Amino acid sequence: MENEVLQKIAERFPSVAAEQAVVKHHRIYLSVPNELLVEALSFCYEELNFRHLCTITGLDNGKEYELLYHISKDDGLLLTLKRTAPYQEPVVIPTVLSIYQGATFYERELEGLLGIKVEGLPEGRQYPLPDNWPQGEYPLRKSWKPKQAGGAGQEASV
Amino acid sequence: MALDLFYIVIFPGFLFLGAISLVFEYIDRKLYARLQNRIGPRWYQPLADIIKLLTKETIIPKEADRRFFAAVPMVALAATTAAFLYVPIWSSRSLMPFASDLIVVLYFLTIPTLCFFLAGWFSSSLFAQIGGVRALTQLFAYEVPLYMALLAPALLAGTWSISGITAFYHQHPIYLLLNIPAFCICIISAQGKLERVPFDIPDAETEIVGGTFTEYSGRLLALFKMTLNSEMVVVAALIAAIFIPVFVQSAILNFLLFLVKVFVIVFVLALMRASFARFRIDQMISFCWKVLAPISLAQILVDIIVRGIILK
Amino acid sequence: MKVVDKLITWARCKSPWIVHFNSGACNACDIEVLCALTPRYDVERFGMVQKGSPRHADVLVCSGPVSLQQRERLVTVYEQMPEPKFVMAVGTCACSGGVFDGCYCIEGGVDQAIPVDMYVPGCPARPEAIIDGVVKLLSKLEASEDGK
Amino acid sequence: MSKIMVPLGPQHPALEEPESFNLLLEGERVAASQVCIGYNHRGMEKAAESRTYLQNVYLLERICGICSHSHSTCYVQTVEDLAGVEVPQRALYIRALIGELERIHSHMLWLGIAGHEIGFMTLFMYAWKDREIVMDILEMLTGNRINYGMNTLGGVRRDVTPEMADKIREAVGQLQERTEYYSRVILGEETVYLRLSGVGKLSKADALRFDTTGPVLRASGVGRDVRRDDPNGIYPNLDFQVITDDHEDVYGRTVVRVKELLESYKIIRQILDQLPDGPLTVKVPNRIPAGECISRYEAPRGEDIHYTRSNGTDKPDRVKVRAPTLANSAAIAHMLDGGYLADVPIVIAAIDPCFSCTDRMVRVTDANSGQAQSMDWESLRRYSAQWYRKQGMDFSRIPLR
Repeated sequence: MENEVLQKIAERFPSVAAEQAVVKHHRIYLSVPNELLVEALSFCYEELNFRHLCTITGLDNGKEYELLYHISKDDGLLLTLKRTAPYQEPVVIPTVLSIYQGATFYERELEGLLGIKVEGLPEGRQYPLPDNWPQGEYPLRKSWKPKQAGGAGQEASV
Repeated sequence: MALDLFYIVIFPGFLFLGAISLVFEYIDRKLYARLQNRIGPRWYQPLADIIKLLTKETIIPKEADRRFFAAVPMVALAATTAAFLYVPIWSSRSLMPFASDLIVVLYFLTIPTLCFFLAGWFSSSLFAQIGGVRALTQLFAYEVPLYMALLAPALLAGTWSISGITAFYHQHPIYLLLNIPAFCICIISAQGKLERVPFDIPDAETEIVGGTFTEYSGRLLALFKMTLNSEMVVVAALIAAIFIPVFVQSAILNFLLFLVKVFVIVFVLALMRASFARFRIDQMISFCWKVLAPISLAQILVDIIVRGIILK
Repeated sequence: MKVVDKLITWARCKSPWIVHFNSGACNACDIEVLCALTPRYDVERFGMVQKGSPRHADVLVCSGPVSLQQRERLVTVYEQMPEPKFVMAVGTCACSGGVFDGCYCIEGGVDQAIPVDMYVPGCPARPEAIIDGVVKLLSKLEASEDGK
Repeated sequence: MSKIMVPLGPQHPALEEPESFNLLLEGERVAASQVCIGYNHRGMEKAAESRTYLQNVYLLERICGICSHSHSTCYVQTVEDLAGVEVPQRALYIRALIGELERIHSHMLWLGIAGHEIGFMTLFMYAWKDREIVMDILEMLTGNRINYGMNTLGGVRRDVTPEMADKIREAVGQLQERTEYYSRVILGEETVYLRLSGVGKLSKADALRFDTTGPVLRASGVGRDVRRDDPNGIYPNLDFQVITDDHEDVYGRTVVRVKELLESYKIIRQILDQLPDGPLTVKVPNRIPAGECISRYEAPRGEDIHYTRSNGTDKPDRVKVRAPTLANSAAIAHMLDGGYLADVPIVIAAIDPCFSCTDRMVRVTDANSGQAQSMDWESLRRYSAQWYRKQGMDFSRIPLR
């Protein structure tokens, strides 16, 4: 099941390094070239029936940002498509709202916590940080260190 | 003069009404708790609540109209107490009967509701204002059948005086049977009226009608709480006086009878919440709007006809 | 006047109305506070009633650590309450920040924002503990009024 | 009537789940609504990066007090997978047992809250009274009523003795009886049906489009359940049904939850019958090899997702949590549009937004004057109850045994 899906993606997108994918039971972790990501998601949605976007994970691995789109289909297969974004202000990625309409909050979270600008995301309140949060502070970046006084900021003694 | 003062302040006026309304609040809350499988409050709970509220700080919001904000609860309580003076307690005559006291009592009973509306209005908080308007709207839905049902027996008796009505039915007890529909309507719409004074959530009177009282605290809140409790007693006493005019010679026995009658009505009101089960939505809607009001109208018609033909 | 003072203290002890505020808790303590109202615990036996408006309440029951976003609201609610008023911190997080200590959006315990009269630890505090907390708070009040 | 802007919220607990709503009202109807979430953001994902894997079990358990076991299970699954350890069968069974008990406690709680929101206080009291049966069982098994601390890396911390199993069977019997009673009284009661049906409509297509999950999705006729589709632990060994309903509204969500309670009782009986012997834990190394893992778990509110990235040290590089309510939040605005203000509390409550029972403040702003006023949740609920009472709907008249 897992290999079948991987093969179909490889056939459709020859530039995807399908052999480097990590495959486990019901799980596929696959890196996709940055420019192909939206197209690949669209292909998975339309052709491979990955109709459910579980979530989008954004992370800072110390060298660059990684964006992981976790999509699933009804037989339990969970496909993770990865793209990267370099440390280069401003960091801009396209939205996937045209494919997965439930993505609003996941993309807004990327904007709020990692400072990645999502192009095409409708205007809205920042999420999930407080209203009085200072501009340009993105807590999930590895370079960010908490500097709040009182409770927050100090490393827990545990 | 001194006697009048005694009547107004102590018995059957302010103090007595206050005390008895606390007792009935306790009965109501306890019954409600028992219906919910809980133990419920202790007997002195309403008294402790009132004393505590009276000694708490009273905050008047900056935006509120100070004078009216403070005056409204007093007017409400005064109106309820005044209404009580015209309800018979220890004999078939009330303290100060006069020709049209039934009308006056009904008017007095409308004042608290107007006060709730004004309380919301003078709080100058948008939501309290909306809540006030809704209180007023809702009130009319229940009070129209309630008032019509209370006026029907008066029409039959041919007098607007409570004492007169009582005396009439004392002489012609058979006609009481004629008024049974009106009695039922009264109980149902009084339940509606008192439910709006949230009857269903034991001590949530303070949050009445979506925040009318939200801004009230301390003494002023205590006054409103007393108003709500007293209103229940006055309405029950009024219904008892008009529909169950059973009086004996002894004043003390009459007084005990009064307590029993009010207790029975409060008990029925409380119990009905639990046992009026089979009301489905459509039945309820028809009942409130299509059945209740026409029946009370019909009752009035019947009473007029009976009055015109038989009692001529 | 001694009798009147005694009466007032008695009334205050017998009728603690609570208002519940969640300043960033995980839900557990909130459920347990609510649980105290339900048939098994039934705090109405002791005259405790939950109120929606802080204007009506005597005891502010706080649960959870104070998050940056909620701090201002917590202070407003506290200021809206009429005197005499008391604050109870329910749960370990409300007492000290607990497991959330060190999170960037957390200020710390409730006492970082408003004065606290009674701490009820536990994760979550059991309904029995919450009831006991209120009772202890009231006996504290009674003792201080008597000593006055 | 002029349009009024009613911002609703924001006070709400749980890591991902505090919400507030801006409602544009036209008279009694909601013309437009906007969901704002993120109020009680505590920064747990960042905090998790500075704690060890074992410490994180207890931190993440406190994401939400109602579905704490779901979050900790979901997290330990990722770590166990990364460490490559095989968790003993007995531990998996006990995990599933606690998970199902938690589902019962959560659905019971929801039933009470739903009663509260529609002005049916007696139901609230009854449901919470029966919920105490589950709480006692959970306390007996784990030592705590909520935030059980049952999971640890590589297994569970406490055993289930045969005497406990007997008590659980007995309690499940009682609960089943009560649930069947509720299902008769509530689902059979026409007032409840009329009050809840057609409210918060979410068609099947919309439910899929907005990526909803859990009972919300299943009440729109989509049988998606992680326990069956992507089972973890011992769920493949169990026989149970995925409950769906075609009402597509709040009534459907109630039906799904009540029926899921009955399925949970079935599952618990099977778990107790099948419970194998064996150890409770295996050793998990402090340092987890580098890698990544995503895990899913069917929490009472829907699909819970945890993603863990390890870098070879004793602390994770990134922990990502997607709580079920976040997935359902996007659909709320759609469900509210066109409905009545009086229905707003029950529609929001119907997604079971990790409901803390605190009052959430509501700000009412007059669009013309810009005047703002606070309105708390209780007031709105009360308003709603009265609005319906005016329509002749009063639940306080329904007697419960």
